[in-house]
Amino acid sequence: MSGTKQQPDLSTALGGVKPANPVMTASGTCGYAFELGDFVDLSRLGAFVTKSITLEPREGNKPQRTVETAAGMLNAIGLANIGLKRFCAETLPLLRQMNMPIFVNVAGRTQEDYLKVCERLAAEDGLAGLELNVSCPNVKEGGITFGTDPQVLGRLVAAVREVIGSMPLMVKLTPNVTDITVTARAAVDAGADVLSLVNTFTGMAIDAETRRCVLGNRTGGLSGPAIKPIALYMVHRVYTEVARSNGIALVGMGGIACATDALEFILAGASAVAVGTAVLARPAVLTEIIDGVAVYLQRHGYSRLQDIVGSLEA
Amino acid sequence: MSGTKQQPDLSTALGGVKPANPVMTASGTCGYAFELGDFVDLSRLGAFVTKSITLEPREGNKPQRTVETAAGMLNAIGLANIGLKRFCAETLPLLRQMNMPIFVNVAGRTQEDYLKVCERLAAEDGLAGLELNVSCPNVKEGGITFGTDPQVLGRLVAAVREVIGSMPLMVKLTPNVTDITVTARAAVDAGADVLSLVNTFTGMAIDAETRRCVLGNRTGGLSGPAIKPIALYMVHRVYTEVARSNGIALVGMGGIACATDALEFILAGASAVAVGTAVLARPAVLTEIIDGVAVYLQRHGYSRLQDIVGSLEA
Amino acid sequence: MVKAQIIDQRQRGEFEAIVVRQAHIGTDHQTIILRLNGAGGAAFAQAQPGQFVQLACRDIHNPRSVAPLLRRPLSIAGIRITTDQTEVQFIFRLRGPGTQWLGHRREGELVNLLGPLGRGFRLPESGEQSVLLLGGGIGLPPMFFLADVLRAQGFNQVVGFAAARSRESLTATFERDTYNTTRCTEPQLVLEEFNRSSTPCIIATDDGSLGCKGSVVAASEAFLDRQPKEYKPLVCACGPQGMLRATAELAEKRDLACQVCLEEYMACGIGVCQSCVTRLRNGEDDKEGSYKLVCSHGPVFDARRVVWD
Amino acid sequence: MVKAQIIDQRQRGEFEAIVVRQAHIGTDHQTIILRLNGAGGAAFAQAQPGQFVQLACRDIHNPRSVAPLLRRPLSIAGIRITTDQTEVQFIFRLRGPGTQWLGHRREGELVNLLGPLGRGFRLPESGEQSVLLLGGGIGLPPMFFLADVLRAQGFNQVVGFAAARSRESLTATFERDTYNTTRCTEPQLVLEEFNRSSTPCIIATDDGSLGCKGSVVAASEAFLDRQPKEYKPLVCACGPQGMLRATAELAEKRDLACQVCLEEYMACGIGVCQSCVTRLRNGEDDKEGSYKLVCSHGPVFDARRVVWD
Ligand SMILES: Cc1cc2nc3c(=O)[nH]c(=O)nc-3n(C[C@H](O)[C@H](O)[C@H](O)COP(=O)(O)OP(=O)(O)OC[C@H]3O[C@@H](n4cnc5c(N)ncnc54)[C@H](O)[C@@H]3O)c2cc1C
Ligand SMILES: Cc1cc2nc3c(=O)[nH]c(=O)nc-3n(C[C@H](O)[C@H](O)[C@H](O)COP(=O)(O)OP(=O)(O)OC[C@H]3O[C@@H](n4cnc5c(N)ncnc54)[C@H](O)[C@@H]3O)c2cc1C
Ligand SMILES: Cc1cc2nc3c(=O)[nH]c(=O)nc-3n(C[C@H](O)[C@H](O)[C@H](O)COP(=O)(O)O)c2cc1C
Ligand SMILES: Cc1cc2nc3c(=O)[nH]c(=O)nc-3n(C[C@H](O)[C@H](O)[C@H](O)COP(=O)(O)O)c2cc1C
Ligand code: FES
Ligand code: FES
Repeated sequence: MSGTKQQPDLSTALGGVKPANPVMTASGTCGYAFELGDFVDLSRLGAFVTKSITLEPREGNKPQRTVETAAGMLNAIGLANIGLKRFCAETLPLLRQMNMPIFVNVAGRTQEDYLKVCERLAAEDGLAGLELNVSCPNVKEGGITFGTDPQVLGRLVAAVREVIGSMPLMVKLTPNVTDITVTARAAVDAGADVLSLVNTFTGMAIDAETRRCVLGNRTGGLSGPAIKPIALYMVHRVYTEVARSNGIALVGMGGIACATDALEFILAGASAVAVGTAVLARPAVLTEIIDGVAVYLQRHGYSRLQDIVGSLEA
Repeated sequence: MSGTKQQPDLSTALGGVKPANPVMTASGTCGYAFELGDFVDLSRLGAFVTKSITLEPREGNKPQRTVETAAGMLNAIGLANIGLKRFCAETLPLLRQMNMPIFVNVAGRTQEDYLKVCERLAAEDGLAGLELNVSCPNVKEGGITFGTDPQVLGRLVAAVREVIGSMPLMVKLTPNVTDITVTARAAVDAGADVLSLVNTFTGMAIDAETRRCVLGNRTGGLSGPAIKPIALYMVHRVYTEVARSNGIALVGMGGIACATDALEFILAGASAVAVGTAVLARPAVLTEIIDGVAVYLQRHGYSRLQDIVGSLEA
Repeated sequence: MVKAQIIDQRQRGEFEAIVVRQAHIGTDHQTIILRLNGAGGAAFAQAQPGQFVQLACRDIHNPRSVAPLLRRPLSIAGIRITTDQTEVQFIFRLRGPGTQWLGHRREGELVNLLGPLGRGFRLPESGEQSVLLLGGGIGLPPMFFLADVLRAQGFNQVVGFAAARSRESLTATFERDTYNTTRCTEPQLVLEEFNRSSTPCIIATDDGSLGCKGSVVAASEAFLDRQPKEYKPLVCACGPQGMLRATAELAEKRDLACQVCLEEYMACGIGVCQSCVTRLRNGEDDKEGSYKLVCSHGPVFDARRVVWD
Repeated sequence: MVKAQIIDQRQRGEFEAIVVRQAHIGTDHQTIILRLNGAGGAAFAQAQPGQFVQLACRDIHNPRSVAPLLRRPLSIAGIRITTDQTEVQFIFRLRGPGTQWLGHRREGELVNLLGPLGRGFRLPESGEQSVLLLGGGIGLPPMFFLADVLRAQGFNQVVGFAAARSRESLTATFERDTYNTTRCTEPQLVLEEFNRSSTPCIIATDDGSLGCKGSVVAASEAFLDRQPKEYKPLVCACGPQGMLRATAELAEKRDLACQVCLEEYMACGIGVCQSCVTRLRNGEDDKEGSYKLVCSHGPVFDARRVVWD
């Protein structure tokens, strides 16, 4: 701890990737980036994470696709995306022009799907790494989510590692599990460089007047400030029980809406944070968080962000 | 569906117990009832559920024990209670005077603890039934919560059933599991008459300024409107996959704050609802919900609450 | 015939606007006028009819203010441009927490918004073209703005149609005095918001408490029946799904060009979340269509492309 | 010496109160006066110094208004009773969303509260008894109410001590004109809220910007030093933990009876949730004590029973 008033060093490390600051976008909430350009200075982001890409284009679920809840929202977008081919042809060239680490988030319905997408992306230039969205139902195993069974998850991660060589691999954990350290460990043991957490919690909204589900898909994923206390707990547990001892960096997310929220995740053990729902309400929150983290470090006399990662009092 | 304008029949059925209406208190949020007497007409409640009772008196955790979060709160009371002996001697006589079904919520750290408490309570007069709080760490099995492992849970429920004979038994499921239908089924197979869900989600709050956990216990349980979408989903899943086919009634809870919330749980499959956090903010919400449910039934032309339980469109 | 209006996307942004007027309309609605200066003023000076804003209905700069979490979309109901500022009008129905919050803002307070968003109506090239404007409920406000712009661009064959459930729930300011109920099927200058562009209009209410009883589409069909064969107006409509669909069918039947302004539940309003999809045909033969984003590809679409559900 | 005041619990309840006055105090505080009629008025006419209310700092009747979710505890700073209504005063520091919401209530608006809650100060039986009132920060307001009641019951040897970080952050209205800084260690009639009961007071600020520089406990000790040996006042205190502990130690040392009003994080405020525990000794030998609820067993406790952490 030093009393320096210099601009603190916000850079961080995510399994070989070195973002200039710890603030990233959460997959699926920031499109392919350029949509946000009028509302926030994208060049300042630590890293960008795309929405989930699948092998084939996906239409997504029928509307209503989102609904606001108390301090949160449910989404059932259904992984709508343009598919690997168009993504590589149309979107990647644009993303490459952004001067920051780009992570492509990959989703699939079978392990083979994941592998094809990952293999192809690993061959592309200019990507910082991949993020595996493992909150998808595995159609070959009765629709159980990849990310809830440590065996299935471990196999998937190991197979992806195989096809992408040394490309940085981030695995995004689902919070819909009894013990998130079990799936965290499975991902790490199978070759994940970074863990990101949490994805959304499965939830439901009902319209009592019509006696129907509000979402076209009936269920959706809960995100936003409502889930922050649970997400923070999971990040801290994964940090103390899995990540710290394995030298694995964490990306924390779930309800972050301001610099203080981001700092809480960093103190709990996250080397970087991702912001999702809050960006939908206000894209500029991304850069405000970067500034707020810097102010905090200065006020508390730290010269480097790295010095406070995981520094929550035991 | 009939166009009657008579006062609808709000009575419901919980494994042999017949509350006059579906609105109950959630364990731990309404003390031993009389504390609320100045703020709400307790005589109107469908049923009362006590805070958790343990074999020995418990001091509970060190403060700070609760903290507000976005549309929710964390609590780490630590099962503070006067213990079985004083409960039977001092509290039960008072509770018996209330003219409604009383469920005593039972907690423990070992299966033997639970059994001793349940056996003793089963011998008491004037109780409608027991609710098992299985969100407690099992000190004999490495601190894993009773309610997260279907085997451990099944054993516990079967053993309790053994000592309480035919007394109505409600098992309160924890939401901190990968698949709540698995634990629900385990409880039902082992002899539960009613399932109540959900208990709180484990979470954490951090004070970034002091870099410490806000709660004396570090972690706590998240409740309140924030969790409603997840709780609603779990109630609906347990209803469609476990309860309906087994003729098991559900008590739904998690974030209920008004009649519409209660109706959503009822449409999702709950035969009754419990209100917790919202009572801390406003005890009178309990009777307002009863009234609101009656108005809804009338407006939609139903003469009996039972007709809409689980009637969410498939 | 229809000129694509290229929206300069760089003109969009997040702005603070100051409340300059707040007034009630009937029992269910309010109108609010917001003033923007600087970049915001410039951006909104370019706004097109059919475009909307995403209004923060809470103190969005305070992270502990969490409800309502998401912004609320509102159509622009009119703009007034002076040299250094732009006033933007909205008309909204009081529904839930968002519109209630907005309804409580007092003059001088600040409101945060994103905009102008989406693609608006594509105006015909020639001012000779006649235009029918159909607005139902909260679909009326963008029609007022469209009428203003058409008038400013020299269109003088514009007729408005305003639908409401009843007299009291009309999303417009009714100038009672001038209204002749015996001639309710003739366009008249009776709504203040249409009046400012001298656009005559016909009112239809479900209960007949004002104007023609019945649907606004029936009223417009009756109106069309009374016109000469050569009368081929462009039809622009905004309102509930059912009304838009009926309008599109009417236009189809009579071979009229038709643009509809759709509404879908939105989270972001700026094209990043994929909430607000609707099915659009990509050609004559494409019966099923594919999902497009109402917030950024629309909200205004050629009616023939819309797949109604 | 000390008479237990039995609070009639049936007098408590949930009430709507109307805002009759809202004013700023210094830079950080506001005072609000609420009026209650009927049962509410009757209940608060019985309120005791040291009791508090749980204020809903949102529209608690609207289930979609969720923040702040829990009520906020505020001590009663004074009451004024007329035949058919009771006015209740609060003084609060602007901190987070709850107090900010409250600070924005305008005259005529309604506020929902539970109260009066908890057990207040136990007053001595004889009006001969001298009393010292020590209030620090947001612990001052209940002292004003206590001074009022003591005065009304004929106590006329009451001296107040008011602590603040600085002149600007004093939780009271300073009557500048009458203040003689050279005699700052002498009780003077300088705070409006103590003045109404003609209670002279001594002010201590951390930075010395008003009154004595330093702690209010040191100031009261200096004051005690100047009194005759027989002077054995009852000490009543409310404020930050550190101040209360020091006060308790001072009282112990000088063998003075002492009651302290504690603060703990509360969720319900009515004894159902077990949030607000503090350790209390159950006898001379009980060093460790056991948890008691501040909201219902307190907030006022005999200082000798408190286990300080
Ligand atoms: C492009 C567009 C333009 C609109 N223009 C206007 C207008 O000019 N005047 C007007 O009164 N209303 C307009 N609306 C509808 C307006 O957005 C909703 O009335 C408003 O969001 C309701 O918010 P609330 O918090 O008051 O009510 P809530 O209780 O949150 O919602 C009430 C109902 O409004 C609808 N709604 C809520 N949120 C949204 C949303 N994000 N997107 C779409 N519908 C929603 C839903 O059907 C919901 O059940 C427009 C909607 C869209 C999509
Ligand atoms: C019995 C009692 C009497 C009080 N009397 C007064 C008074 O007369 N005037 C006054 O200004 N303040 C008083 N307080 C403190 C007051 O309750 C808090 O300042 C208020 O709750 C802050 O709420 P907020 O939303 O503005 O800020 P928040 O940001 O929610 O809280 C700011 C800080 O206030 C404290 N706080 C918040 N909620 C509570 C709570 N439920 N219980 C206790 N502390 C809390 C915490 O330390 C928190 O960090 C009293 C507290 C208690 C327990
Ligand atoms: C509208 C929306 C779309 C999302 N789409 C994806 C997605 O495509 N892939 C993915 O891994 N996560 C997706 N998420 C989850 C977020 O990336 C993030 O994990 C979650 O929302 C929690 O963060 P938040 O509370 O900051 O939103 C989506 C979330 C939202 C709200
Ligand atoms: C302060 C507090 C104390 C609680 N204590 C208990 C308890 O002793 N036993 C138990 O089974 N559940 C306890 N709960 C959980 C509630 O009974 C309920 O399951 C949970 O709060 C979700 O409902 P809600 O969102 O309506 O509060 C407690 C909850 C709160 C907020
Ligand atoms: S509302 Fe988010 S993409 Fe349209
Ligand atoms: S605050 Fe709930 S018991 Fe005291």
